[in-house]
Amino acid sequence: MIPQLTIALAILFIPLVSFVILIFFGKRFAEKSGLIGTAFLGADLLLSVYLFFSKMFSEDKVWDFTFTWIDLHTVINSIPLKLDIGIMVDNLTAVMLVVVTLISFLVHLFSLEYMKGDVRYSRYYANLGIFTFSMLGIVVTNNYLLMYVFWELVGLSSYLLIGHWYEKKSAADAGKKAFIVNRVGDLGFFIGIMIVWVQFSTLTFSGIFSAIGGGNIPFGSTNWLTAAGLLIFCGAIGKSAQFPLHVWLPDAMEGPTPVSALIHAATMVAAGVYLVARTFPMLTADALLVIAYFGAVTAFIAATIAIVQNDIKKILAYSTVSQLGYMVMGLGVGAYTAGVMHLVTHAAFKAGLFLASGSVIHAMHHALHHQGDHHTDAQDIRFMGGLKSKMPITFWTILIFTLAISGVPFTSGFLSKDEILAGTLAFSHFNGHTIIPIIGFFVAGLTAFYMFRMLIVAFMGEHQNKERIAHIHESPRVMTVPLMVLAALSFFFFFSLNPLSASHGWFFEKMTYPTVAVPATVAATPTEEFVEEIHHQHNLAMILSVGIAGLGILLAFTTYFWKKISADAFEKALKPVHTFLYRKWYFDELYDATFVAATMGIAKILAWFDGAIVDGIVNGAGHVTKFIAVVSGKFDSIVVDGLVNFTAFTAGISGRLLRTVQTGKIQTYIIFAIAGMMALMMFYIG
Amino acid sequence: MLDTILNNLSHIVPELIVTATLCVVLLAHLISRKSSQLLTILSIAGLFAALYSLTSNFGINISAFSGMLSIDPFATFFKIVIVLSTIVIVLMSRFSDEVNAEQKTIGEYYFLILSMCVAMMFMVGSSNLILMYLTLELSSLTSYIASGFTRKAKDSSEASLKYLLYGAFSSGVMLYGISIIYGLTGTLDIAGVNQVLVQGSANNLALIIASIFILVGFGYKISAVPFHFWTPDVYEGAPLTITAYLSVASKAAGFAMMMRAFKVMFIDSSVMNLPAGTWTLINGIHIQNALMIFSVLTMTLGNLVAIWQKNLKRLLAYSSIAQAGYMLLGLVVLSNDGFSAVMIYFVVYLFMNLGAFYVVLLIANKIGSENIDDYKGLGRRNPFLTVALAVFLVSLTGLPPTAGFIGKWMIFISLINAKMVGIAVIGVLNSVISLYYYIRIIRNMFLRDGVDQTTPVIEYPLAQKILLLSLLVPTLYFGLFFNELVQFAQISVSIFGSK
Amino acid sequence: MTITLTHFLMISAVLFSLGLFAVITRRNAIMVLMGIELILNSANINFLAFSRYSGMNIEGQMAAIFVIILAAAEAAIALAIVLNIYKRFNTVNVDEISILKD
Amino acid sequence: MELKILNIGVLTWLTFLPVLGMIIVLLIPKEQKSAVRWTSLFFTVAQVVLAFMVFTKFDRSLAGVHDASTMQFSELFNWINVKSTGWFGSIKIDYYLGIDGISMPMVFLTAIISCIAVISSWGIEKSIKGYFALLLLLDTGMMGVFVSLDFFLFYIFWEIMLLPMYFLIGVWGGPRREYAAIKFFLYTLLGSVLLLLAMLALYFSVSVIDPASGEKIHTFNMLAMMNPANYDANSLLAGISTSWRYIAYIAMFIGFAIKVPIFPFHTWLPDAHVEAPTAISVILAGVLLKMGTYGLLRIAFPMFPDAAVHFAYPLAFLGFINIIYGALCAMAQKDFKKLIAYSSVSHMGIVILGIAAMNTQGMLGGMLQMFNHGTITAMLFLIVGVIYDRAHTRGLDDFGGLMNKMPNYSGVMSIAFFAAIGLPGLSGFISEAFSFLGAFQSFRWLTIASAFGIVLTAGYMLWTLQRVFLGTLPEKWNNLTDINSRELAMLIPLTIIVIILGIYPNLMLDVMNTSANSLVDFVKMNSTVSFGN
Repeated sequence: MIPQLTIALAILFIPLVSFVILIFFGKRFAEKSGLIGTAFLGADLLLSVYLFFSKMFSEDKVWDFTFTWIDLHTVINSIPLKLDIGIMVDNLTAVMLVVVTLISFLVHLFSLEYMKGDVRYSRYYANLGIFTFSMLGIVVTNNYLLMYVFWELVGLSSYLLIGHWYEKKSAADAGKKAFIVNRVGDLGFFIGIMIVWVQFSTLTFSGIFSAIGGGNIPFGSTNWLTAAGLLIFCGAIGKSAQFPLHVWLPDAMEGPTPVSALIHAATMVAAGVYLVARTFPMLTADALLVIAYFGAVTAFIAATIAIVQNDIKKILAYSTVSQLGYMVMGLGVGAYTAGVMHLVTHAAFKAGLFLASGSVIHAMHHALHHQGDHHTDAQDIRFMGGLKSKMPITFWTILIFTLAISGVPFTSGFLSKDEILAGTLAFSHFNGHTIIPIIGFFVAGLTAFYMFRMLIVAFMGEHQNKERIAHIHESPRVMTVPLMVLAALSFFFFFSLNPLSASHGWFFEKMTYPTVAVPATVAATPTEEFVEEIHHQHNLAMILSVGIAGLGILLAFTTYFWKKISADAFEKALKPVHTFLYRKWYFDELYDATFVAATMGIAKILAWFDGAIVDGIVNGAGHVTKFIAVVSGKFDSIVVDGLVNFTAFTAGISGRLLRTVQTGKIQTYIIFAIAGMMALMMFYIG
Repeated sequence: MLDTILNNLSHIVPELIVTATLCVVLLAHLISRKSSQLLTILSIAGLFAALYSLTSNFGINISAFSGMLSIDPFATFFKIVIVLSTIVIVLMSRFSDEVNAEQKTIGEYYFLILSMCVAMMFMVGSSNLILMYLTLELSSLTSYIASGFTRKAKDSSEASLKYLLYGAFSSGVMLYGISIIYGLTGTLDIAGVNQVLVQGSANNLALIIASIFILVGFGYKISAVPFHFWTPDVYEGAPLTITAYLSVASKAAGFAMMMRAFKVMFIDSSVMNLPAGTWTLINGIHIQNALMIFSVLTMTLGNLVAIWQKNLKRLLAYSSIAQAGYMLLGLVVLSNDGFSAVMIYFVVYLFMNLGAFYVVLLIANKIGSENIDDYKGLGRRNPFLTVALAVFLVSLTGLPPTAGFIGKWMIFISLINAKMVGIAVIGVLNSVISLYYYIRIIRNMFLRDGVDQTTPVIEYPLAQKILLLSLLVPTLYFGLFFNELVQFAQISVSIFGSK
Repeated sequence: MTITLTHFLMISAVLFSLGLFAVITRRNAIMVLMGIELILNSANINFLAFSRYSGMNIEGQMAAIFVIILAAAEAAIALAIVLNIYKRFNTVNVDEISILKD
Repeated sequence: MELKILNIGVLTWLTFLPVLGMIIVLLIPKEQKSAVRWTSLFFTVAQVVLAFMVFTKFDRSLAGVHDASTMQFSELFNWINVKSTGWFGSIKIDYYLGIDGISMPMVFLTAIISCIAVISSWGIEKSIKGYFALLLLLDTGMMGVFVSLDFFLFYIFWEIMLLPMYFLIGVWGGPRREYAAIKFFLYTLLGSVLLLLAMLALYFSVSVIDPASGEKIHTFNMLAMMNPANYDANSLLAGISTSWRYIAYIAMFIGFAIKVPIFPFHTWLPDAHVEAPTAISVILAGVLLKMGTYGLLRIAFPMFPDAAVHFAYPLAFLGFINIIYGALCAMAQKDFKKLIAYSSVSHMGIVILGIAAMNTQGMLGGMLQMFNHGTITAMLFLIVGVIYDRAHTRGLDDFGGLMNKMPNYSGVMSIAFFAAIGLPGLSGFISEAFSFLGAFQSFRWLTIASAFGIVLTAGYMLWTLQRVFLGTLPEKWNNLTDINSRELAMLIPLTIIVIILGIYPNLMLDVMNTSANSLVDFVKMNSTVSFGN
């Protein structure tokens, strides 16, 4: 194992160490535990940065280490059956390591202040540790088994973090919902893994791809290959909150805001996208198409919902869903690098947005607390407004993030988004699915609109409550520094020196397309042609996106800043539409009414069935015998006395009848004897 | 002539000893009216002497008294069972308040027991139809009186009357059957009958009627459905000791006689090329499926009705009917291992059934009731006694590691070996049903609490403990080490030849 | 006419049936016993008839003698028991003697 | 592999130590309650130590299953030997013990669970002597089942357990204990009599050369019964895929299915669990249920390979029903214990699915799941017991917010719950994964359908967790105390096992692997062989 991989292992396990320490001795450290966690993550960050550079400046090959975890000592269709696991570091991993550790570190830092005095302060940091560990695990593993393992662990840790304030029922519910909805996705993931395993008897990426490359197809049918790809994608649907499993993410906002920043902006939800990127080589054209549509639909739905939300975190949550849809769409259309890049850039500015909102909410809380107002919702943007002057740093950083997410030039967001849109155009050019780019651009506009709506309503204009505004202060350094770092990272030059095109930046240099493994007959457009086409579409995409984004921003200003257009009037005019969007397309209601209700209903029915019928038939306790018991008082004692069995129930009855011949009259007995004799004679003589 | 008779007499020494004993007992009672203890000692001594002299009959296989009586291992085996049970019964009677209450007539009691014993010992050996009838009657007559021994008690008297009428009736029918057989074959010696029948000259219809008539007699003696009706009433009414004796010894005698009669009369020993140890019936006599019906009816009815009993004596009566059903299964097989299975079952049955009755007796002595509901909470009041009863009941159910399991196991082995799977299934299902009522007693003793928790621990003398142990130990021992038992039974059955 | 074995067998059969009838129908215990005696004697007739006509051995006659003796003994015991019953129940009606039953 | 103590084989020690303990317990005067407790504890601990010695000395490379020479620690003495008569072959029954990869984990499990059961019975006051005596007798019965290689012996042990169980539930159980106890008893007895008939049928179909006398005799030796060559040409169970063979297999199957329990024979389980005292529930779920599946692996499959393969799909289907049905029933329960009981039904379904697959992964997964379910469910029942001892209620809706009130307790609890959910890193995951992987190889769609069980399990487990441990604490439970050291003493070992096996399952898989492979091969090989000619 080469030294860099030992570093990678170190990076992986440092957060776990922090977790172990804090979970067992957290009580003892109390206030200190935050610092401890942060220190560990700082070290982690440094290591991963080091690893990043050493990877980037080394020759472009994958560092891989694989060993046999379980050997079943048997052979299935001439392949020895064993579970190989291991870790690998390629450029994607290196980047992801930095992203994860960086965001995680900043969140640790931010939380020092934000979570101060929390009931389970140390537990909180411990959970952050385990989460970071599992997330890094997903990133460094080189096989689907470990991937699934860490996948589940991420689910667990997010469950713990979302439900951090489990005294609140809503929080507990949200945690549960997140876990179970993810489980649904994981189910598909697991089935996909089963297909792969049964076919290739290995789960390492390299092994699988080389097998497919060698023309080995699951159950000899490309449809099964497509199915396998899509089933694995189900995992992504769950984790990356894609339609139709996006419902858990907004509820997950019940967790502490920094957690939202870490999990629901930068890392966990990105895991899905990462999974798709990892699986990219085995995805057939059909699979990619489906994925693209899933992404597009998600992006659209989420964006429409985001427009009408008033809770600042809800808005961000839906924008996250929408952006994730963007990434998935990007990967789906085949713009691999663009998708990954958007994942990275988005990680920075969305985390920033969440932390910023956190800082705002923090301030609002203090203010409200100060006036002893416990009814006003600290997260509702309508109660904010005019915070610009009061919290300048928060405002300016949030402005930068908003510009980035809206895809305004000179921001990182612009670069990645632009590439994705170009990709969609190229995609439609090749197979004429023009709806994809249309959605893409439309959503870009929507994004710009609702993000600026949030910005304007929350920060500009006037604050309607004088007394409250007086108590609002800028957050302390420990919270603002992370904001500033992330703001800096939201500028273009970190990714490409050319502010208008990323395609020649280092990112595109290093993050090259993986070689497609699937047979040419079912493969998507060959990479070279596709990249070529993207170049052609690039300028068009740039102009269109900038224009549409500008429109969105303009609309936002006219509506909410200059108040030229009355939002309320619109709302009234389009009441049904508004409520439809406000109620999030009624997805939760739908699911509750169908899946949840159905499951619970069936469960109840079955439980009854089990008690009454199965039990009744097989062992006849229950109503039948009870009824009899009432009928003949004598029976009850017998029933309780152990005639639990249905056969026994009949036995009891027949026994009861048989008794009646025992009349006590000797002659009756003799008659019976004679009858028996006669019967025998009949039997023989006939 | 005379010396042959004398010589033959030397083979029925055990019977003679018992006969002598009963005379002595009678005299002793006339002499000293009080000491019932003396009587017990005398009879026990006599019985043990008989038991000892029986051992000298091992391996002897002759037919004495011009073929009237055959002294063979088969008979010896059952004689041992009978004498053993008699010994146990005599001891039980010693401890039974019910019996000891009848101080004045106690002598008759032992006299009756012993004469029953003698009668039965002759029964198992008799190989001539008329002798069979006579011995059967002799044993019956004595049991009529014995079951009515506690004259004061109404139910006891009623029991004896019912027993009398039913017994006399069925033995009469049997006799009529015998007379027809005689007419058909011109002989009363069962071996002779067999020879005639094998030639097939006999009239089939008459033969069937006759054999059914005879079956009635046997059916009554072993209380097989539908000739069992007397059993519950008599068992309930008679003194507990007598009930126990009837349920084991007289049943054993009946079975032995029946087995001998059928094997020797109705089995065609000329048929060749059968699997070793299996027999075929003389054609025209399909007695086998009749027995099959009997056995199924017997065990099923016994079990089903037993579920409803509240009086323990009566419950045990029905349970003993059911047990007879299992034993009949062994007959149905018509093979050596079937028969040996029955014999093994009897040894096992001797211990577990007498054991159960004995505990019931001891408890009745104390709480003066045989009602199952009065057994609630006894587990606390006397662990040892109740645990022993539990073991006996479990053994009657036929669960390992008790002897009862081995008994049933051998029966089922013989059935499966004869590929009679269907009837075997009925058998095992019956043993499941039987669990209901056996477990009810156990439940009352251990799971339920008595009406009054204050009731004291039951105390009882060492002698009674020893007797209990001597019944308990074999019940457990044979469950795990049944080597010699099986061996003995198989040797004893093989007088019927390897065919 | 000459009397043949058949006649004897008929008589015995009739007796047997009468005996059964008596056993079943008579309510008086004594009568029931009488019925039983009839059955026994019908058997006796068989024995004798067979040994006489089918010109066989004398086993039959011997058997008959035994049966007669035994019948006597049985009768003695039976009467004793019935007497005791009468003491307890003040009746010999078998229907009324049924305290033992399910 | 040999291991003797005082010149008596270690398996005999393992099996009969508890009986020894029982005798001593019975000799102790009933006043000295603590003496009784400590004696029982001592003997069970000794058993654990022995089991661990065996576990370490166990040779992972030997297969066993059908091969006497690779059976380990085997002890073979003649027990019953009835000389043959002219017409009836001699009856030979051996005292034949031995273990292989299939039984080793079960032996280990039995020892541990029994020991923990004793600890958790510390609070028993009602006629304590009887209780511990019966518990130890039960222990012997269970251990005997797992180590005996002679069918007769196996059956004896199998039946010996019934009565102690009946009393333990019936005397020390909850309000409806009598009903539950008799129900358990009757069900199991019904099953075992069918097993008895199947056993006898096998006995008469199989005959081997008696080394002593050189004559051909019938035998109860399980390994002999597995060898097609030993079947007599025209015996009841000769041939291949004959109706008699199928009937015998089904009879046997019902016998085992009732123990597992497999739908629709499962209805005794909820009652028994709910009424039984904690320790007994632990034993029931931890060990007794495994006997059913163990029986299938040890007896039904190798002796009826043709039937096993022929009925593989129906079996898997029953497994599927168990998984889904159990999970859904669990979801609707209001009683904590009943919920766990149904979850056992669901989890045992996974075992069935795995072993029905008839391939290495499935077999291994199933066997490992047997062990893991034993430990995990034991934990769950102990957890219920802990809360019941304090609150005297098991209603799920009566609780809430215990997380704050009882932190340590909740910590252990969460591990148990997530292990039950099948969370990676805990033992449940790998066994379930293997079972599903194996099953998928054989039954594609059925496995996909069963996999929904994963979601349902997560559903009801988390829901329970929320109802009991999250949320706010009701006023009435303000005086609840956190888990005490005794309770920790019984939970921590299990927790450690669960975690270790989660991270390094090889510890167990190594033990089973060789046997599992050879079992699979053996069944595959013989499924096409005609028996007895």
